[in-house]
Amino acid sequence: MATKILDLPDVSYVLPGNRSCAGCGIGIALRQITAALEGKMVMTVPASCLTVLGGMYPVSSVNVPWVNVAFPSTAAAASGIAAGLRATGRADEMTVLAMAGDGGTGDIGIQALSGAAERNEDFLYLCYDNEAYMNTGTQRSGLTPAGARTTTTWAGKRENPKDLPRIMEAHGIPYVASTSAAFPTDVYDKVAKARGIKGLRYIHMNTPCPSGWGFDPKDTVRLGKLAVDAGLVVLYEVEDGVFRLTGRSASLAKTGKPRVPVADYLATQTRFRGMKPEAIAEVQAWVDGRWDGYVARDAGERG
Amino acid sequence: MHEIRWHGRGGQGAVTSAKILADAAFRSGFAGVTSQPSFGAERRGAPITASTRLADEPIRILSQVTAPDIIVVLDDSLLAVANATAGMKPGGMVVVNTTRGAAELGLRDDLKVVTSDVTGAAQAVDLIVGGQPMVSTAILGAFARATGLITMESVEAAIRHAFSGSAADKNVDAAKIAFECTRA
Amino acid sequence: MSEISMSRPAVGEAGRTGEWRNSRPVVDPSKCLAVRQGKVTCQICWAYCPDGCIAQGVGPVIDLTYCKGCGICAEECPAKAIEMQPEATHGVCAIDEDEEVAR
Amino acid sequence: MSEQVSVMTGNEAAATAAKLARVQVIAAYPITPQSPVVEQLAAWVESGELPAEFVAVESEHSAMTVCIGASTVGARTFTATSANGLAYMTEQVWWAPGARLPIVMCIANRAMAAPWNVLNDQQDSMSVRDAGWVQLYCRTNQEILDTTVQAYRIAERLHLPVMVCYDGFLLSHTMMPVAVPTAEEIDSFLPPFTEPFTVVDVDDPRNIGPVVIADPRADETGVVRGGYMEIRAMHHRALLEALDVIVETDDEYAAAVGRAWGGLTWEYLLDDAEVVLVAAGSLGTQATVTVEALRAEGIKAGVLGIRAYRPFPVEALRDKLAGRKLALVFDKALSYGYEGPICSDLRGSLLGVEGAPAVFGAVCGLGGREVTPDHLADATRRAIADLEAGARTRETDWINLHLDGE
Repeated sequence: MATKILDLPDVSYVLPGNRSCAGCGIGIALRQITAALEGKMVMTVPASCLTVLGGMYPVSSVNVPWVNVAFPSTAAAASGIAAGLRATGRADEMTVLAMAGDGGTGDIGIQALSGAAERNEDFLYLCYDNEAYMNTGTQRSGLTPAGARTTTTWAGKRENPKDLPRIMEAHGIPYVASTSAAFPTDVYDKVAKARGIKGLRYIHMNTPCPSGWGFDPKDTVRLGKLAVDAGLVVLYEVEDGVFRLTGRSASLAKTGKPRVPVADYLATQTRFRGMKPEAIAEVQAWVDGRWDGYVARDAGERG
Repeated sequence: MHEIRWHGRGGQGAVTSAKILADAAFRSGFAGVTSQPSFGAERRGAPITASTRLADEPIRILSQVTAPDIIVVLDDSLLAVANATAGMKPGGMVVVNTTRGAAELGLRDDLKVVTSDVTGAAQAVDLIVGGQPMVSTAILGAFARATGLITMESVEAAIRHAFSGSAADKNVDAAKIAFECTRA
Repeated sequence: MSEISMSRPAVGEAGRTGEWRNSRPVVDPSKCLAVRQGKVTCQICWAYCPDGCIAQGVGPVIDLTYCKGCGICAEECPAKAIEMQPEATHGVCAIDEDEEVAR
Repeated sequence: MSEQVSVMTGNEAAATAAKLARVQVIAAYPITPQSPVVEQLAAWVESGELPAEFVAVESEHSAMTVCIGASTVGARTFTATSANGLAYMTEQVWWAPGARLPIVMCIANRAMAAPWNVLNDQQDSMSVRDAGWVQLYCRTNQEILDTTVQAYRIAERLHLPVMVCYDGFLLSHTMMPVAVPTAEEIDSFLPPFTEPFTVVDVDDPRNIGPVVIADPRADETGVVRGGYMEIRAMHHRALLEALDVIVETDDEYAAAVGRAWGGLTWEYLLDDAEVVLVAAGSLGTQATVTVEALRAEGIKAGVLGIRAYRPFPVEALRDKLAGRKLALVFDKALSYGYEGPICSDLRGSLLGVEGAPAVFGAVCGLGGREVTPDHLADATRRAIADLEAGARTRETDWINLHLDGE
């Protein structure tokens, strides 16, 4: 059973008055990630927006153990922490959570992550995908969507983003999931489930960013949901190789309700301003193809 | 040498203001201009500062301005929050974006306080980004009026150098309104 | 002096972030579902607050010391019980016209 | 039980030391000439002879990162690398000491590419001398074993990582007799690591290694904590403290095991020497042969070996070199565009010292270029001739260099 908002535990490990931007999607999700792990965790965090949220020495904004690590090294650091906890007999005390952005995961961090996944290291990796290097001022990453203007793609990025959850799935790890910070209950459920699994668990989380995407901070949740309704972001999980759509994406598929046109989503953010109709049509076709694949896979593997 | 310190919030564009001021001042005849942010990972809304120096000869100091002749405050709440007037030289000038009058701000008696509703000026021309009125260029109108150090022509030229098309027009219009709304 | 950088948790690491706000959330209890039903229900504003500034309860209690004024609570409230009100009113030359013009 | 003497390579000596130190987490990535170290450790972990976590990472960057992660939660860690592997992990080579983690890493010294060359010089570890590690250079396989064990004691007392450097192939792959201390001897010398600076505890959550601003800043109780520069000053202070701790550790090891290695420096026929050959690692061992030959010619020559390169033993070197005529420094590395690193450091430390010798530099052995005691003797004779011709400074002498193909 999916958790409902009223069922979410009334605990808080993320402290108010932290350094994140107003309306930051990470904050919404991090509250539920830490809650799902009941604070019995140690995070590894590379240089990123999350580092800033975590606070500047000597004050921390988060009430859980947290280890800052170098940009490319999140998954290797988590491997080391997991090994160190086993070696010192403390592995049962806490879940190791590696948490990095899209650049830290899919670009500079992918080598360490792939290595850790191949070794099936025992930790949970959560990628908060805000679709560019936001902490350094919105430069493109390998996960920036086509059409998005960044400070290194002034005319809009030409390429589609790499499909990181699929790359992770190809490693044969026990759990891969896709979620969105706009669905805190979905985040909570997936982290709670992953917590009970041994080996490398990977959760990919779409995370709207008001300043980098160019929208009013009040719209973080609305746009996160719109991305799911448009099929740009798909909520699913792959458990021991078996795929299933979850939450809003599952209902979308089940009801066959028409998806929100991609153009409507793109129109909400200044980063897509000036995108040509042909470019939008290309993105729509790309989304349609992917969506059909997800729906077919869901129907096929659900059995 | 005129030492100017900016007080803004992440996302308000204090660093942009400082840059454009340097350009405008150069265009107004200052041979030495520097503008620099205070470096750090500051977020939208968090207090930040920037430093600008204007002189008739090249500037050789790159440290942050700690004893300003002028402070420019992009948001009157920063007067209290950021202790904006700290270190100001006696008789210095405060240029502040506020809807309040100078007397209401409760600043040191020796300071010359000049106010302008720069946010109102930005809103008047719909200069809003991400839901936030952009006061970074408009405040230069108030600065020009208050200090007389730079001309509005040079402000307009510097804005048009930094922005293009309708964005430049809006920014110039906002600066002009802020110029008109400046009070001492 | 500490040998390494290692922080302890505390509220308000970035200061009183409520001062970052342009507009503040104002609750109309008569519209709030929880208030109207007299029990802890809905809690959508609590769940979506990125800063954990809203306490659970019969009607939201918002910590304005730290609320950054993002407005997500107002946007997501199904009963439209929260309204974002500007912290200051602005207009073209909103200041008293009788004041001395600079220079 | 007493020590058993086995004939083994330098790499085996390093692996044996890691086992004796009861390392808990080993991160391994292959590179010549270091690979046999982690191969041996893998075999011991596999057989159960060494109860440790063995993490076969996908890169050297991750090897150091695994050590960083494991050390942060209090585990005793080990890794080893060479040349490009060390360069690839450089970001983390800086991280480990900045985070004050007592990691021990063996370096089988090898030339840096390009061009590719797997043979010995000391350019790799010399290039990271400024990162804030303790760097110790070994001259025999026995010293590799003993120094690697000592390294844990030094590291854990000071909360600093230690690099144990030994010459690739010349030691790493060369068999020599090595006395292996008993587990009891080492256990009495090296207690378990129980007091890391880092706290990872769900009941006392800390944020480790966050951004530190330039200036001091108050904590949640109002106590002002240092900024970046204060934290770095503490780090520097710990390295200077290592000057004493390295010596004390060598003494304690002698008490427990019966062998010492001179602490910061070592010497041979130095007492009355007028000409002092200075070198680090196995080159110093070869220089001892050279000075014997030179003394037969009537030249009063001796050897001063650098065991600790970082921290740089300034006082010890001043004491031992004041009053000599010439210090000739043989470097197996180069700061391109200047001179050998040990030569520069030594000259700097002697500046203004009364009775300081002239300091001449020589570069040798790059990329495995043969360097024999005869080469060192020839170079010494040239240096003496230059000195007698009145030179007080001189360009770096390149030994056994054949630019014209002769």
